[in-house]
Amino acid sequence: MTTATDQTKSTSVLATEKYLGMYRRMTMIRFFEEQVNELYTRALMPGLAHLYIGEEAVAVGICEALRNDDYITSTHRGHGHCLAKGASPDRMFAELLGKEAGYCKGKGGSMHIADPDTGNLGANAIVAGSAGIATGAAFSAKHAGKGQVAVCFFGEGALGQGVVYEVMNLAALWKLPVIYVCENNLYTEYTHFSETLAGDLLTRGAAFGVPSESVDGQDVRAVHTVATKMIARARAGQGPSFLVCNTYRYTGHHVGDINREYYRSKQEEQQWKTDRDPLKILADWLFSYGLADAQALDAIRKEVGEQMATAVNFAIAAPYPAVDKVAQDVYA
Amino acid sequence: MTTATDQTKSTSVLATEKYLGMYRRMTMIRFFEEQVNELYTRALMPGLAHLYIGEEAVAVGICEALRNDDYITSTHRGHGHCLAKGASPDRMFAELLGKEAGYCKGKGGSMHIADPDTGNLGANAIVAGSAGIATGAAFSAKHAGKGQVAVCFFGEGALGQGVVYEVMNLAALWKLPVIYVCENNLYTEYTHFSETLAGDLLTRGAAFGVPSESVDGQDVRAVHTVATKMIARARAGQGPSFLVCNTYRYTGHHVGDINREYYRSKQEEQQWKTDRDPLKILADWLFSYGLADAQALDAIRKEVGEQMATAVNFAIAAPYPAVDKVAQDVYA
Amino acid sequence: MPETAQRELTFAQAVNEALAEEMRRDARVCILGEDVAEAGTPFKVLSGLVQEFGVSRVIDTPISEAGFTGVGVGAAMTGMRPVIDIMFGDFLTLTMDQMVNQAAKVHYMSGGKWKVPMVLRTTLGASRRSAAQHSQSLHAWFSHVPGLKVVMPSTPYDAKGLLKSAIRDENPVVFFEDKMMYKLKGPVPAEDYTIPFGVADIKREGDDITLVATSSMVQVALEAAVLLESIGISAEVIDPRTMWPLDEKTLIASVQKTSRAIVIDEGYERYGITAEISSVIAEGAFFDLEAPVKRMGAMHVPIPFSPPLEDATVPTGQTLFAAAKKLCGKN
Amino acid sequence: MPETAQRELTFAQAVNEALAEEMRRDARVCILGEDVAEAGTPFKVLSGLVQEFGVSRVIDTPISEAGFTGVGVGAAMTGMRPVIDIMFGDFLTLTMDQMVNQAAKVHYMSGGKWKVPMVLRTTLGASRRSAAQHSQSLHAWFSHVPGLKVVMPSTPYDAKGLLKSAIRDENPVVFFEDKMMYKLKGPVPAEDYTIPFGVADIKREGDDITLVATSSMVQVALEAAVLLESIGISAEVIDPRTMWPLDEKTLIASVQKTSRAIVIDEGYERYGITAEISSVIAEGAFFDLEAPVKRMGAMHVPIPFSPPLEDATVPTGQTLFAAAKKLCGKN
Ligand SMILES: Cc1ncc(C[n+]2csc(CCOP(=O)(O)OP(=O)(O)O)c2C)c(N)n1
Ligand SMILES: Cc1ncc(C[n+]2csc(CCOP(=O)(O)OP(=O)(O)O)c2C)c(N)n1
Ligand SMILES: [Mg+2]
Ligand SMILES: [Mg+2]
Repeated sequence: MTTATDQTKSTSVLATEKYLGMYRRMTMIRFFEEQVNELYTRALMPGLAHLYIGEEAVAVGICEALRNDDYITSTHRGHGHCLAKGASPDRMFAELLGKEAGYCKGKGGSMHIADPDTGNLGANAIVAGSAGIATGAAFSAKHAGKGQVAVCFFGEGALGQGVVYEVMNLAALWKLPVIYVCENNLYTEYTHFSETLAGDLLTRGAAFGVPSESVDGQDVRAVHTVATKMIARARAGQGPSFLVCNTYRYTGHHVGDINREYYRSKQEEQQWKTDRDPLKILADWLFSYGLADAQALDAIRKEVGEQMATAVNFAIAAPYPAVDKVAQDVYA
Repeated sequence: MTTATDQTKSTSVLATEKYLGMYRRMTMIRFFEEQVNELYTRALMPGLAHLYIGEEAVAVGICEALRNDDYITSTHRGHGHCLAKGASPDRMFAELLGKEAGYCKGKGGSMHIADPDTGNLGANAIVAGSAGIATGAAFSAKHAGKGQVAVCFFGEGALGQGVVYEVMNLAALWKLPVIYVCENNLYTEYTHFSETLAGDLLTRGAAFGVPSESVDGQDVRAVHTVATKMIARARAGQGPSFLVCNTYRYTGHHVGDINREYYRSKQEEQQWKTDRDPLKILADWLFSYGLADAQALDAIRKEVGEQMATAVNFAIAAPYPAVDKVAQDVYA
Repeated sequence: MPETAQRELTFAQAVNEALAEEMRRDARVCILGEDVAEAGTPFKVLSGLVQEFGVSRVIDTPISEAGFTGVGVGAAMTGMRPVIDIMFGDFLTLTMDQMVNQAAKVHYMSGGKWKVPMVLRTTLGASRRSAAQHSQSLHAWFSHVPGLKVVMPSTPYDAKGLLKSAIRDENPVVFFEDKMMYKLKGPVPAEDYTIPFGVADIKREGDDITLVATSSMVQVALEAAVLLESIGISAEVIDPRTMWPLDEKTLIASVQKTSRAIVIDEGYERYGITAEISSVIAEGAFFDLEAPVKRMGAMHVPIPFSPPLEDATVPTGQTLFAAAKKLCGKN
Repeated sequence: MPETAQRELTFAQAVNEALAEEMRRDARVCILGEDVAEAGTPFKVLSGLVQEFGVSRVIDTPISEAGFTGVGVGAAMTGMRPVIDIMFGDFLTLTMDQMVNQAAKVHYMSGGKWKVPMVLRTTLGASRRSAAQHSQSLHAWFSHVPGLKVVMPSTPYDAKGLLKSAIRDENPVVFFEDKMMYKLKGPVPAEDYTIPFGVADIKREGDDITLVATSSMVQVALEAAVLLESIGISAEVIDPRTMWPLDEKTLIASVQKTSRAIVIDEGYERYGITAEISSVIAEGAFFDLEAPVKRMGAMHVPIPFSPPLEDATVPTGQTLFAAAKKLCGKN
């Protein structure tokens, strides 16, 4: 497991701002998801949603190392990736509620948020469904020659899908600038990953010629460090990488997955929340080196909380698309 | 690379008979394929065929270690596997000519020969198309508890297909008695494998929890030794294996692939034929230990040659199926 | 349906019971799929089966639809009778090679020597706010492929009887369950019964118009029939129950009687199930038809997420009622 | 077709020329597929392209149909215009998730924000003695899916003009070439031209019966038309050219004139292309039809290898002639 080099000594104001930015972004994701759960509980949201709470450090650690014109692809559990890449919460909430003001005019919903302005090629409701798309974006990036990279986020469950290996092989052969990020949160729906994945996950990249590493996915600094290295490699034309981030989802597979004890214990959940919380880990580090105090972080949380409340209200008040919009956008 | 242990000292009459049997079987395959090419050249065969010449030691070395009730699945280049597992040449030729007397009543042809009597689940014209079937047969074998195993033959080109990794993962998780045999003959159609496969092929088994080895596929004794070990493991409930056999096809991708110099040199072809011929390697070994003389092998070749001539004539003379058979066998 | 059938089950319970009974009867029957064991699938349709039959027969798989469907094909060829669970019908895209190039063709290509007695159970249907990749009804693809049988139950009674037939069939059978019907209740006998394939069921008799409906559209058609009755139109509702084999005779005979027909299905209308069935009727009842056969299927758009948009894409009792009224010349 | 078109090319050459011209015109166009570069595909359709455009634009892939089709989708979204080569149409089974759940839906699901301007070129057609896994014609599946366009050229002229339109289209287009037509010759202008989608072509005018034919079945229909002429039946042959968008108007207008129709296609007849087209005609020309619309497609069996059996599975000029004769009441 890679550990971030301790850069305390050389920490500049710039770096502090960067880490506070990460703290803010992780907070945004956390609060956004809490609102989503609230919308579900209040029966204001159509369908279901898969929350990213507990995994914030992965999306943020990686996306903070990306340029705006870099690409990402995401999953059914995609809100965190979208926010980390720069999407704005109001239009995301609107999309979740199926409103015209949403990122996809309400046509996509929670599992299909996409946004060309932030290089977000789209969440995807097919497990491993975006592996080809991300690799294709890297193919274009290589042809365009502007140093863009693509990040393909997926859960460890996607390692069950053969297409992942097909595209890793292609990316390695063609030295495409793509980083495959496996978020190993231990469960694929209601089954522990050890029951569905044989062998050592990390070797699954190397076997296809893709350099691989794993990292503590709860430590945003560690994630950021290794991501920065892999992204630099990709930009330099040195090809793809595979990164396994060890993490955990605090809540259910989706908002309706309340009784989880048949597949994992409350104690396990509690342990992650207490000992391995990504917000707390970053906060503690900031405190311990005197880079921020409780007040500063409280201020961030307050601000983000207000932002979320405004965003939710915007979405609730927004109108649905007119029914005659249904047949638009089928063909370009 | 595994090399067969030299067992000369303990070579019994039994072992000699075994090796002569392998020599006979490899000769059958060689002569069968030469006849196929002849049928094509004489415009007696409908469609095309993919010859196994040069690769005989793989099918024979492995199938000699199998029981009759063990299963195999095969490929577009399947004649060698069928013969090695015990199919009879006359009905195979009949199938290649689309005759009623063929193994599949003429409905399958060269790429679909199947035979329950010898545990042959079928050749397959989809690259990697039989990976699932072989794994499923191993699943049944495990449930039946009679110690059967399944062997899945495929070319290295099949390593491009994700489904291979999906089923390897399943086989490893469930400890299924299946051996994945990759015949690396260096080319997938008209492209060298180094242009289409990244990384080290052998690690592609291990990455999915499947113990892996490679072997000189031109040395039937070496193939047989490692296959015997893997099959024993499988029978003992210890799960799957992955075996890469390094080999070469002497002729074209199919019988019509005559001008090959744009993808490989005549010199390369000649070198394999001269230095790495599986029949010659076995013959030399038999001679060097005095286990057989030239006369004995000549006798085998003569006998097999006559058998093939008879078989071909049978097939040529056999009638086509009546046209009204076309709608039979769609449903059981 | 036998008169004795007093007991009511949900559609999900009927499926569950069929599986349990067949697994008791035949040790070769096993289930493979994602989260089928402890979780009993996200729809809870398989709850309790792993408790009775254990993890060697109710088997959680990785997310490898192609892989475990392929394992099903091989297992079926060699003595098992696997029931493959594909959670959402949208994921069938991943199984097409195994189902179409392998399962459907093995028997024929081997000259009748190998058989593939497997069942692939999956779901269809929109209107759950699940968006374009979790709402498709792709049964038309399979119905197009020789070597496969395609089953679409519309009631708990049919679900149990047809699923038992599917498991006992010697061929690969694709079995579609509408997610929206899992909670639908209906009478289901406790005793063992099967429903043969290729026999359409007249769900309601009528004289003025034939509504041919599949899966949950049968419920929609029955709803429309009630509305039609109120304006004096007597609708016959026919459920083909199996797309292949298809009971052409019953469909044609009904339209010969009524002289008008609407075919209604939840798959995309274009190049879908409704095209085949309407062609069969238009040809078979050509001289009896007083109006063109009308088709109603899903709108030719990916299913949208937004509730008002999604609701506009699938036929409803109201839209069917309106179409039938018009076809009968009552404007 | 312009009068000036004197030059003759084979169907394969027309495809090749369309690709070469578009690659010259637009640097974003690239080709991905198995053995497309030096080998120029097993059918030699792409010969010479890698020499002109290099291995960075004519790219040999591993045998990973799902993988490289997926790469095509992503590349199309981000600025390239990939042309994906799937050697045999039978292998489309492996691309269904990429084409149907991704390519077809990206534009809609993103609310019109992302586009997927890609072409998937593939083959169809039996009678090459290639057996069940190398002979299928699976275009009906794609025609069923909103978001995709489906093109089926029947002449070298159409192949060039339609392929250029496909490459310039902003949507995913599936382009089917019949393997048996690659050597067919016909006039092809050297200059740049495109053929719009959704415009059927009347390949031969006639008054007594309409033969709607796709891909190589157009040649079969033209053959039958000659035979029919010899017994005094004047057949109109119409080629829809694109399955989606479908030029319903031209089809219906023709049958309104002739009052009889046969729809002929090489895919499986059941739940196939012929069902949709015959439904469209049966509805649109309902009051003009003097006989039911007849359908002819591949027999409902996996394509057999044995030559006499294989030949029995697909429509021919002779069988179409016989069917048309009968439909016109000349027995
Ligand atoms: C092809 C496919 N198969 C199954 C599903 C149903 N499904 C949705 S999420 C999920 C589990 C995914 O697990 P993982 O990849 O680990 O992601 P996580 O939910 O843990 O973030 C499954 C099986 C799907 N959406 N797509
Ligand atoms: C899914 C699929 N894609 C492509 C093909 C066409 N094809 C037939 S054989 C072949 C090459 C196979 O190479 P390999 O697996 O190395 O076997 P070999 O021919 O060398 O024995 C290809 C691409 C196919 N039959 N199936
Ligand atoms: Mg997970
Ligand atoms: Mg090879």
